[in-house]
Amino acid sequence: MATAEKKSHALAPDTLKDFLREMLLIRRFEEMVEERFRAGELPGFLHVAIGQEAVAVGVCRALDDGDVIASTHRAHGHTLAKGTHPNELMAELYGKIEGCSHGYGGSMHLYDVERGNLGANAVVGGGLPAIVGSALAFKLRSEPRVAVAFFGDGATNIGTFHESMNLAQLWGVPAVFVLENNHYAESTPAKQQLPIDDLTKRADAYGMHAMKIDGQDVEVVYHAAKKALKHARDGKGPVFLHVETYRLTGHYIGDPQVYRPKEEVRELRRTQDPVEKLRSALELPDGEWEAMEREVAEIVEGSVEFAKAGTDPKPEDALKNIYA
Amino acid sequence: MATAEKKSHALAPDTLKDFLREMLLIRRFEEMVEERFRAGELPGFLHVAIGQEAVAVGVCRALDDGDVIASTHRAHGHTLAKGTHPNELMAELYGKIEGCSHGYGGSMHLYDVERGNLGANAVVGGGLPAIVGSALAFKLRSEPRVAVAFFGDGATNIGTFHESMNLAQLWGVPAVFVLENNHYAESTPAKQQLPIDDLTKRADAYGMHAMKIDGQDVEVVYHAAKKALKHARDGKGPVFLHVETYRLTGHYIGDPQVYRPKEEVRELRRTQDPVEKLRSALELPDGEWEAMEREVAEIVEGSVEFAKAGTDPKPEDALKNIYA
Amino acid sequence: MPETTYREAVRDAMSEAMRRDESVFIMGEDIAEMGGSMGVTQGMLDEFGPDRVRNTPISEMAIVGAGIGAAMAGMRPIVEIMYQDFTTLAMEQIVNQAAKHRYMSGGQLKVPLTIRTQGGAGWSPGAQHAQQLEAWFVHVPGLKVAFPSTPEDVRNLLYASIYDDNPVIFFEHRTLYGLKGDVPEEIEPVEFGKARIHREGEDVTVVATGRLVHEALAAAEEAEGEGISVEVLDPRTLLPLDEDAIVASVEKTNRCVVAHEAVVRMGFGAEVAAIVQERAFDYLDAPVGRVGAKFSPLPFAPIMEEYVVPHARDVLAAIKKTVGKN
Amino acid sequence: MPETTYREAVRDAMSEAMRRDESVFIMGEDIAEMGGSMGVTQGMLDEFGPDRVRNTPISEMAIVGAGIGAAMAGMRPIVEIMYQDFTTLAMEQIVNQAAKHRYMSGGQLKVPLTIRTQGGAGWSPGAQHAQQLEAWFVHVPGLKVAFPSTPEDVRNLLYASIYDDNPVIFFEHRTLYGLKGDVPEEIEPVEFGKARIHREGEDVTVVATGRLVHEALAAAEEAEGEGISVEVLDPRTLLPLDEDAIVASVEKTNRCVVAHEAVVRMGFGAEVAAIVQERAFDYLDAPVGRVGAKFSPLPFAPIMEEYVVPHARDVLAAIKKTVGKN
Ligand SMILES: Cc1ncc(C[n+]2csc(CCOP(=O)(O)OP(=O)(O)O)c2C)c(N)n1
Ligand SMILES: Cc1ncc(C[n+]2csc(CCOP(=O)(O)OP(=O)(O)O)c2C)c(N)n1
Ligand SMILES: [Mg+2]
Ligand SMILES: [Mg+2]
Repeated sequence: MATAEKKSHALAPDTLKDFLREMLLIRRFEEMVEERFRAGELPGFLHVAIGQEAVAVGVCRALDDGDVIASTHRAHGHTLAKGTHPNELMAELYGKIEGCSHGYGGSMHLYDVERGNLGANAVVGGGLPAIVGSALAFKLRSEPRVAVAFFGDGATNIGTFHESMNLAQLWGVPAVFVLENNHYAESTPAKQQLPIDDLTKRADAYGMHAMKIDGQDVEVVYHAAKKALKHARDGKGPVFLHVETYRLTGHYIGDPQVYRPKEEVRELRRTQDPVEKLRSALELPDGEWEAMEREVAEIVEGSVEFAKAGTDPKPEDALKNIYA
Repeated sequence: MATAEKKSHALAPDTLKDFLREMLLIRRFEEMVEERFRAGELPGFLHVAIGQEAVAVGVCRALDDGDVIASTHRAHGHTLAKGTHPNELMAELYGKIEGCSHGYGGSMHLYDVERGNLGANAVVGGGLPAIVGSALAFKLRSEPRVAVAFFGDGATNIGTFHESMNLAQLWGVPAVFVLENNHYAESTPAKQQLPIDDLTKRADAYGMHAMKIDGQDVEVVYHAAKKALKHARDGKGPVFLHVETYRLTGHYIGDPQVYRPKEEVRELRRTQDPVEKLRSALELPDGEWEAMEREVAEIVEGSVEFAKAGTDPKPEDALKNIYA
Repeated sequence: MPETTYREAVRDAMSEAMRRDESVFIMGEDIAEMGGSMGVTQGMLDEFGPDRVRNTPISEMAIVGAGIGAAMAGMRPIVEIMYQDFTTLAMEQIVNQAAKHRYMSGGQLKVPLTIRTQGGAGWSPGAQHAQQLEAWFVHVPGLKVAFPSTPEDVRNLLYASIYDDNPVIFFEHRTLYGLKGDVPEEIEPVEFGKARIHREGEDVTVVATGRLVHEALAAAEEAEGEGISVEVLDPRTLLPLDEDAIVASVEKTNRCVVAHEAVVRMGFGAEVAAIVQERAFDYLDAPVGRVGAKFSPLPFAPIMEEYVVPHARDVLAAIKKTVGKN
Repeated sequence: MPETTYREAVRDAMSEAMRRDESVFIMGEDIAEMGGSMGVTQGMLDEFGPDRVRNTPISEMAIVGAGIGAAMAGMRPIVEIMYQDFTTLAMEQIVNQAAKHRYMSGGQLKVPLTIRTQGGAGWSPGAQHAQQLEAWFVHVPGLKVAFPSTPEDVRNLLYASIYDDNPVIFFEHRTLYGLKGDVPEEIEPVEFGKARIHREGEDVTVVATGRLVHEALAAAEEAEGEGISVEVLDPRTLLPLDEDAIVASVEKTNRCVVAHEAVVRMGFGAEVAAIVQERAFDYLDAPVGRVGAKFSPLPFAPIMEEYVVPHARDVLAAIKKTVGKN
């Protein structure tokens, strides 16, 4: 299905180049984050989504203005793809007032409300119920908006997932549940946490419309997301979008990954890198690629400079923003 | 399937009479509880399971010694069917030390650990995770025992249900999940709380073996429960036993049932009374029926006398049994 | 509406807000046709329809969370948790989400959500249907906590909660639903953090919440007969707390008792005692006395339940002990 | 094992119990191959195998509940909740189930379950990964609450918890895992409800828990230099609480400060202050001072986080204020 779909709605090469550029930006941004973290410059607890860039870009590019998202602990990609400037994201990771959460959030709590990012969540499954509620608000007010939740395979085991899916379907709210199935929850592989092979079945328990797609192909993700969003926006109820993807790094920055063979990661890097896949599909001439790399590198380096030059909060600022 | 099963394994008439007697006992016991509550003799918050007797008896008679159950707020039937003497149950409802929870529990917290009743639970879904844990203990110790959870259709919407089903299947523990689907959660009918028509599908989300049966026919329930228990006991994993049943009364004693037409209840009483069904299936001569009624009435009245003559706890007893 | 019950007052505050604007709606288990397990929402389905008076599945996490999401999207939802004991299921959403979104976003979001719940013993439901857990929420920055004890206060405070831009946990006491009292014609939203002095007195201040306000008033009446003049103060909101009013009262009376139905250990009274001993140390002529439930889950048998939860006589005993007449 | 870390001490207590009998096992997220998110269970999978060192799905309610069920069926399970913040998801099971089964059954059941969790700020994870919520559990009859601060105590108390027939919530502090200390060769289970006096002093008693024990000791050292003699007492278990030891110490020093990392408002210090002012009223020369986190969720930026959570200097300031030298 996915391939047929892709062929019949092929995106213009320029659009795909734009997607590639965005994916590359996310990749290089996160690599920089890893580097800066290892250099001891970044505080806190960081998780990169290297390998999952096509999901963030494919889904977020399919959104309309006014649509909202909720993200997870692995939030940099979603945040950038939803339109937050790399400067603001990097500034947040450096704990600066210019950051997208003004230094209050950090990597696991990225917000950009103006751009429809209602927040990343460090509690697995914690953001799902709110997405149902935002979608309900859109429905009650007859606004043509959709609320989108990102979450992982591990999150499908938690009660909040169940209650949220059930409620969304019962009330027919315009929500899309994007499962980024990267086959691991921290160190725990599918077979130690999931009694079924195909997580698409989880949607059946609620009678929710489900789609299962290859998340390493951004075009496939984009088309599927468009369809899912249309379904939701047209009042046909929520959609469960099961995206198969891969985490090409550790769970968190610094994870020695003792729980999986080095070979697995090497093989995945070789076969499942969404950036490389798109680059070779596009048959991008070396020159263009290098230009893209340079452009992206400049943005990423710029974001580090921006962040470092940012304003530290005053200690007492901690006592602001507790109440409205 | 259910009917074929029933025919080929027909139970001896004496066994069925014994089931009928037990069901009638539960019925008359609960009617007495209603009466005594209305007379102002019983404290607390009470829910009867009138109409659901065949589930309690069919399942509990299928259990082996050593199997355990967890019950719900609607617990009298399960408790009696699991072997607690009516005297001890009634004494509990009167708040006496002779009660099956020694006056500490009440109608929603009936325990009889010696007889394998690990407790009724006033929190919807609250008892499910423990059943997984007890079953895990049996499995770890290689004991041929099964842990059984009763719960309602409303409970399938709560996170604990999801997590428990998932964990049970993942670990392949010897548990049976008995869904008593009486089509209401308090006042809330299926269509206001469930996005799917057939709750059997909920088991698919975990790949759990499921069976769906008529809960108003005790023979069907018994055979299905035997099968489910064997499956679990044989190490083939947990079973989801979806039992269709009906609540012929209000949610709680005193419920005016403003949310459903009187006609619905009348019709259900006429067509879905499991006691009447079994009585007519057995073609019990009037004399035998009346004798059974007398026998049961004596036990029930005896239980009230026993309870009233029971010992009140001392106020300070409240501070016992908090810690082991 | 001159005389009204606590129950009607709750309903009236919600209905008024729902009439006033479309952003207010209510969700909860069995609140529609049945009118809620306490009858609080009776009739509201007829007036406002099923979109705004929404029956929900039994999904405490999701309904609180849906309230959060709707609130972040510009609504002013009211979520009913049928029994306070079941807030245990929604703690993650209340504590990690509702209370923190504004903060974690650096002020970008607000969560104008009201979570109503009720509880209270005295009817022998056993250990899982009558706990008083309000103290937990006072420990959570980002939440507001209300616990009104009269029809007038419950109406005004609930209305204020609905229009507060922060998440409010709103505690109602089961045994007060039938309580009658005069309420003004118009709703007058009360400011959070303003105590009410129910009775003035000279010898001892009783800080009481919920049902214990009424037990304290009864105890004060009796104490009066024995020559002890008791001031009864109801903070009405526990977070924010009107510390100044409490301290001012104790500076006048030089003695203090704090009374609630919850278990004494780590109950709200601990916080009041800690504040009073700190801020009114030089004024105190006796230790702050604490009245509350004995350290036990709630037993079923009425005889035991009666023993565990506090009554007017316990407040009276604490008053006498504090003024040295025990 | 003369010198060992807090982390190794935790592991050793579990391993010893698991060697001793088959009824002890551990469940939690990522505790097997990965050895737990804090490395506490490293190596245990190899020794005990996957049946007894069980990785679980992300299902906090079900894993605590499964622990309860296994405990009721005769096992002594240890359940790890990766971060204390996620106990919010399991509150129903902990509070309504684990704490109450024995009581509701009138003594028929026991629930010998140990729930280990950890938390603590100082590493900027933001608002949902470093809360200190121990106070909530002290309000729940039927639970026991432990919060050890040294390698020796954590080892002995954890062992005692595993063999306690009641549900124990066992708090470890993240920043202490690397702390080294001498531990006796043999595990000596400590009785719950016995405080440890870490340092004797004459002028003021500091009651401290978790990380703040060490901050208090540092503050005491400094105070010493300024001529103030500080007694530092760690209750080690918050429920039951060694009230007598606290009161005896305050009767000697006549002054008290209580210090924890949790938010001050409604924190454990409130209970200690309430007890001390009640039981040692006539001995107190100054109000009981409270040290803890400022009233705020935990911010991300290190500068702000550092400001919110308490340090030795805050304990010192409270000490000086209490002895009147500020
Ligand atoms: C409720 C909860 N439990 C545990 C954790 C710790 N934790 C953080 S991420 C994670 C794994 C999540 O797996 P998945 O949902 O598949 O997302 P992924 O990390 O693969 O993107 C866990 C267990 C948490 N954050 N929240
Ligand atoms: C977690 C929780 N939420 C709400 C309630 C209040 N309540 C008691 S019974 C009930 C309905 C249960 O429905 P179902 O599971 O179908 O069981 P039934 O009453 O039909 O036997 C509700 C909502 C509760 N006890 N626990
Ligand atoms: Mg994953
Ligand atoms: Mg039902």
